[in-house]
Amino acid sequence: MIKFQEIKKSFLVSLWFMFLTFPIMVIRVNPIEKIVEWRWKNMIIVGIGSFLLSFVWRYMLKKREAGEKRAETWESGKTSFMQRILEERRFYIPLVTGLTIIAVAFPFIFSMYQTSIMTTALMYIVLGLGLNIVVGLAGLLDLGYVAFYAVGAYSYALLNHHFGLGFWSALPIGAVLGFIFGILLGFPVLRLRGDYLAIVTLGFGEIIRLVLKNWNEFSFGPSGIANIDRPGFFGIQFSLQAATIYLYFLMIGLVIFTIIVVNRLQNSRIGRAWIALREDETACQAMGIDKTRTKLRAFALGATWAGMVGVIFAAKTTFINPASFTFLESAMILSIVVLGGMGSISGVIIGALILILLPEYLRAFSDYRVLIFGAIMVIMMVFRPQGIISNIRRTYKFNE
Amino acid sequence: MEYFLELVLGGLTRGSIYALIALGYTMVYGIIELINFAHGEIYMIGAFTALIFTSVLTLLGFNEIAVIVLASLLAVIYSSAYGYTVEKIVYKPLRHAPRLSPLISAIGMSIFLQNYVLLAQTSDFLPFPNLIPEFEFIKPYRYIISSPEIVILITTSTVMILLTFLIKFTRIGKAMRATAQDMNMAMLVGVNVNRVISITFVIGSALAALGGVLIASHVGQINFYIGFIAGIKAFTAAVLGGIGSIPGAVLGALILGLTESFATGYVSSDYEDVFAFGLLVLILIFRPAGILGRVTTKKV
Amino acid sequence: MLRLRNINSFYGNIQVLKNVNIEISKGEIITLIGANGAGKTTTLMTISGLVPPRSGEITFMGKTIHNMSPDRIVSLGISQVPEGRRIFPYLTVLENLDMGAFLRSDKKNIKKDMEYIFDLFPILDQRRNQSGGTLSGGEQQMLAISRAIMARPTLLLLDEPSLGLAPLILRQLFETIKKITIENRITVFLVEQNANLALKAAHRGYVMENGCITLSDSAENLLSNENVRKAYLGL
Amino acid sequence: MNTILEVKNLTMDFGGLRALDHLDLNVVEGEITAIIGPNGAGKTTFFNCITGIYNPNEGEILSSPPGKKRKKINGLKPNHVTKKGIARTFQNIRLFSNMTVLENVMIGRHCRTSSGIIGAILRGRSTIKEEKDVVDFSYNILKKTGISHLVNEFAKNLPYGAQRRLEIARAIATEPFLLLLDEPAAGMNPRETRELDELITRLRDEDNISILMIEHDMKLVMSLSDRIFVVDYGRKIAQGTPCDIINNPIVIKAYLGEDFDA
Repeated sequence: MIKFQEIKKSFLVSLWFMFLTFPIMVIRVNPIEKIVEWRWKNMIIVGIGSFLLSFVWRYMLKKREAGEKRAETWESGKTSFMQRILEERRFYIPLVTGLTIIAVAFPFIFSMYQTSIMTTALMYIVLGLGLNIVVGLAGLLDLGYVAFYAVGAYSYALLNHHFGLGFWSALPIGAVLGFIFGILLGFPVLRLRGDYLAIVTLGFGEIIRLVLKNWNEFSFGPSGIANIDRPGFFGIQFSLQAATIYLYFLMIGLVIFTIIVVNRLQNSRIGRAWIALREDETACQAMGIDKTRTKLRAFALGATWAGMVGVIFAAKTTFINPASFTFLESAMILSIVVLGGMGSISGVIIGALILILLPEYLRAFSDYRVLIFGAIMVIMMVFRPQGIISNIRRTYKFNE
Repeated sequence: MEYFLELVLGGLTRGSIYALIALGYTMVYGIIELINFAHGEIYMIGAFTALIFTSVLTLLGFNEIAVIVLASLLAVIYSSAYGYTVEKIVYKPLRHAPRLSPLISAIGMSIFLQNYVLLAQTSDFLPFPNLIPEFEFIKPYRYIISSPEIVILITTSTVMILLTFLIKFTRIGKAMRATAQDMNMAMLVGVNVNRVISITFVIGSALAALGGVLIASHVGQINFYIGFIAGIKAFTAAVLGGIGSIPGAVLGALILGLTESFATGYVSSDYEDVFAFGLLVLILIFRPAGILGRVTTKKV
Repeated sequence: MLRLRNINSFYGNIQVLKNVNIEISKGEIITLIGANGAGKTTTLMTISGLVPPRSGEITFMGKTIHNMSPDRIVSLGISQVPEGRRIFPYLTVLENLDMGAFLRSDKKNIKKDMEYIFDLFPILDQRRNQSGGTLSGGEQQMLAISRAIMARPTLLLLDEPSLGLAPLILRQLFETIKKITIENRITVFLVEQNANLALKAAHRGYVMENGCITLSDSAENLLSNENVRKAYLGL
Repeated sequence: MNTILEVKNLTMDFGGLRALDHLDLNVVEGEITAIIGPNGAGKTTFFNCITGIYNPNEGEILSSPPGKKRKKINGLKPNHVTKKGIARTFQNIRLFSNMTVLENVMIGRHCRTSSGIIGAILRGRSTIKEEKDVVDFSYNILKKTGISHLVNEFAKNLPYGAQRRLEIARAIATEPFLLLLDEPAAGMNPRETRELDELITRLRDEDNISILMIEHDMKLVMSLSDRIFVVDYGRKIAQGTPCDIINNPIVIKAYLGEDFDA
């Protein structure tokens, strides 16, 4: 039974939002032709929508509160359904085999267009996993991640343009440059507190983009660089179709490589130090961990992966310009990590697939894509900060 | 010399608008120690609301002065309402969460609001009517200063004085200062801290809206993205002056305004934003406490 | 007047108060003594609503207060002088006192109360426009107590007023506290580590160990009780 | 009798407040030294100065690990102090709450191991061996501290007493010659305190770790310590064996307030 009180509350919320959205949602003006358009329909939609949503919101808040209480009093021995699937070999092995078959067959079953989209999704998986090292494991909120992506992309584009350097030589160079930029940018700023770090990295990201946009002699300005070579294979150049498939498999390879690396790092001395640093810096230092050095490693490593994917991005689109490297791109990668679950590999993969593929297939959605990214960040933080799949800690067995 | 004067006045104008927005950051930070990432968007919504109501009211046949006053008033009311709502959705449920959480959710809110305006309105730049009439007495000096600049300078300084008065002498002002210094103790003397936080968001948003109206009519065009850049610049100003300090925010904003004015005037206008971002990065690295900020020893 | 019944309070996962029962009648000075970390401060924070209890019941003058917000509880007449004084460091002495009277609107009486306080502590009068952070420890403690008095409480919660004060100042301070509370008919709940001082000032006392009340008796009896001494020095 | 830690003339100011006032203190190898004193006397500040969290305004802190040269350690960063063999616990428990018990202890091994990013990615033989050693070493410490049955629990889900033990376990994983304990018995019940007493004695006798602790539980202090320093208002007001301290009227006054016996 929904109480009268609840209905009244929701009604008030609904009234409030109708008032709040009135100028932006209902009125649209065209100052040049002096036309005003009234869209009263929107007000009704907002009214009904917020009325219903306020019930959901309150219900979820209540559930969250109850959950907090329970976690405090009970031993939290329970793991979620998703975690159990991922932990138990019985489920795990068929799942991996199935995924492998689908991944291999994909480009031969679906069209080039689909394959190309999937490749993009795979790129975001790698970007997400890279950012996950920085944000998820080390707890450093990096809002300028896209800067390193740009470094990778431009280094291939410029090397290719000026010196005709091939994809495979540029890939390690992009990675190294990403790493170097990570160190250079990270060194001065990693002493800063969380929110300052976020803003400074955001500032750095914008500076790099603005420099690329304005420094015509170096980067060809806003018009960007075109006709970048697609990746070849020992000097063989592919047709467009073959190249798409080639790139797809290349990305599959990179995804697997990244998963292995991140997984190994997570369960290593360094990975543990990152997580500990996220939990409590002072205690970490008292344990003999060098704060700055450890953070710098995470930051630079994340940048390395962004640099690598940047090279691939340039090779895939064959055209780049500064407009591809805005703050929104960073925000999108961040929302992948947040949605999937900070620190969780499988979470990030699922997060990337949802956020990149869904808007592609649900065309009606695609306008609302960025809006939804924003909403996801808010909703996840308020109701499920650990993401879809929370990070699982490894357990050890000992025989006495 | 005249060019120099022009740059100084231009810088002060710019700076005083940044100050209006920076105050919101600094006040919110002073109380909940968090950066309100969505603050720039509140300012943008203020500018849009003003634009929308200006057009509507003009069409309805109101005279010029009435349009200016009403549109500004509505912008302030709506921005305050948005600020209030943002706090309730993004910050209040996360009062006891780890710091990263409200940070991310506020970034999310900022992206959401940008796209909300983009989708409900337009992605194009809209021409913003010049609300401020040309004054006669200014005509001889118009190569140095324009009447909008005068209006902006007078409005912002009046607002600053009012705000100082509010913070210094009123009941709510004292409650705000007490909450900023020691939230738990403020509760123990009977301050309703939740209300103080809401009011802080409302006041900050109102100031941002005013800034939005002034700068939009000064620059002459707006779009959904203006909040992002303005937000970062105002934040730079707040940090430059020492975040949490109200006179610091004003000082920082004026310095930033002048820096930008001189940098674009004497160096190059292509890199206008780079100067601001560069300044931000430099302060945070070398003096994160800012000019008037208090350096505190952390307790272990 | 105030009654805590089976109070259980937590900080995060850790239970700090275990089935605490305390009763205070009007006009009494009650003290709660115990070693560091026993849960004394948490008891006060639970009463003031900053650490709401997980279970149990608190009533004040017949009203249930354990689910009220801190500002409501203050408005009912419970003021606290927290541990470490917690003066607003950048507010002046006058403003600090003003904050104490935050919920009152009777300007005339506020003025009168301020004069009363300046009579009691002339040093605060001298420093009225100085910011709170620049006062000495003793002066801060006077200010903290005065600030709490400005709310015209019926129940005053005092948390370790002796902390970091030199013995001479301490003795004067306790004399003044006694004077204020008698003159204004304020009931006092005093939490102290300095057992000797506290028990001498109080009518009754409770002894707390590990979040439990282990003893409660009249102050004289506790003062001569061997167990109290043991609880402190482990002799 | 080798002195392994010498503190001379240590002074620390916060704004106008003097938290430590020309404090002198020595720790002798193989001993359990206790610092007692009323709340707010500056004891934790003292620990923070030794471990590099604060940089003292005046004075010197010299550490001389057994068999090694004497060195000045004030002004070093906290992680370097730990690396030099001085580990600590915190008064308000600071565990890595979302990591398991074993992982918490493994973090303590960080400064005694060396594998880096490349090692972790390649996972060569030496890395695998190091990792295995870390796990075994950490597990043994858990056994020693009596919490090995909780090995895979999240630190945040541990009962209070176990959390205090885990703090100690994590600290001794860094292989210190001197362990600083900040109120190890706070919030423990009598049984847990007794067990703690045994543990601390064992650490000294079996592992040759000298101990400097701040504690309020007098029973524990009196039964454990070889030497006690009494601090009040940031100054040392007395020092000596437990016997000396018990009979020192200054101490009784500082603790219970004036004229307890009156």
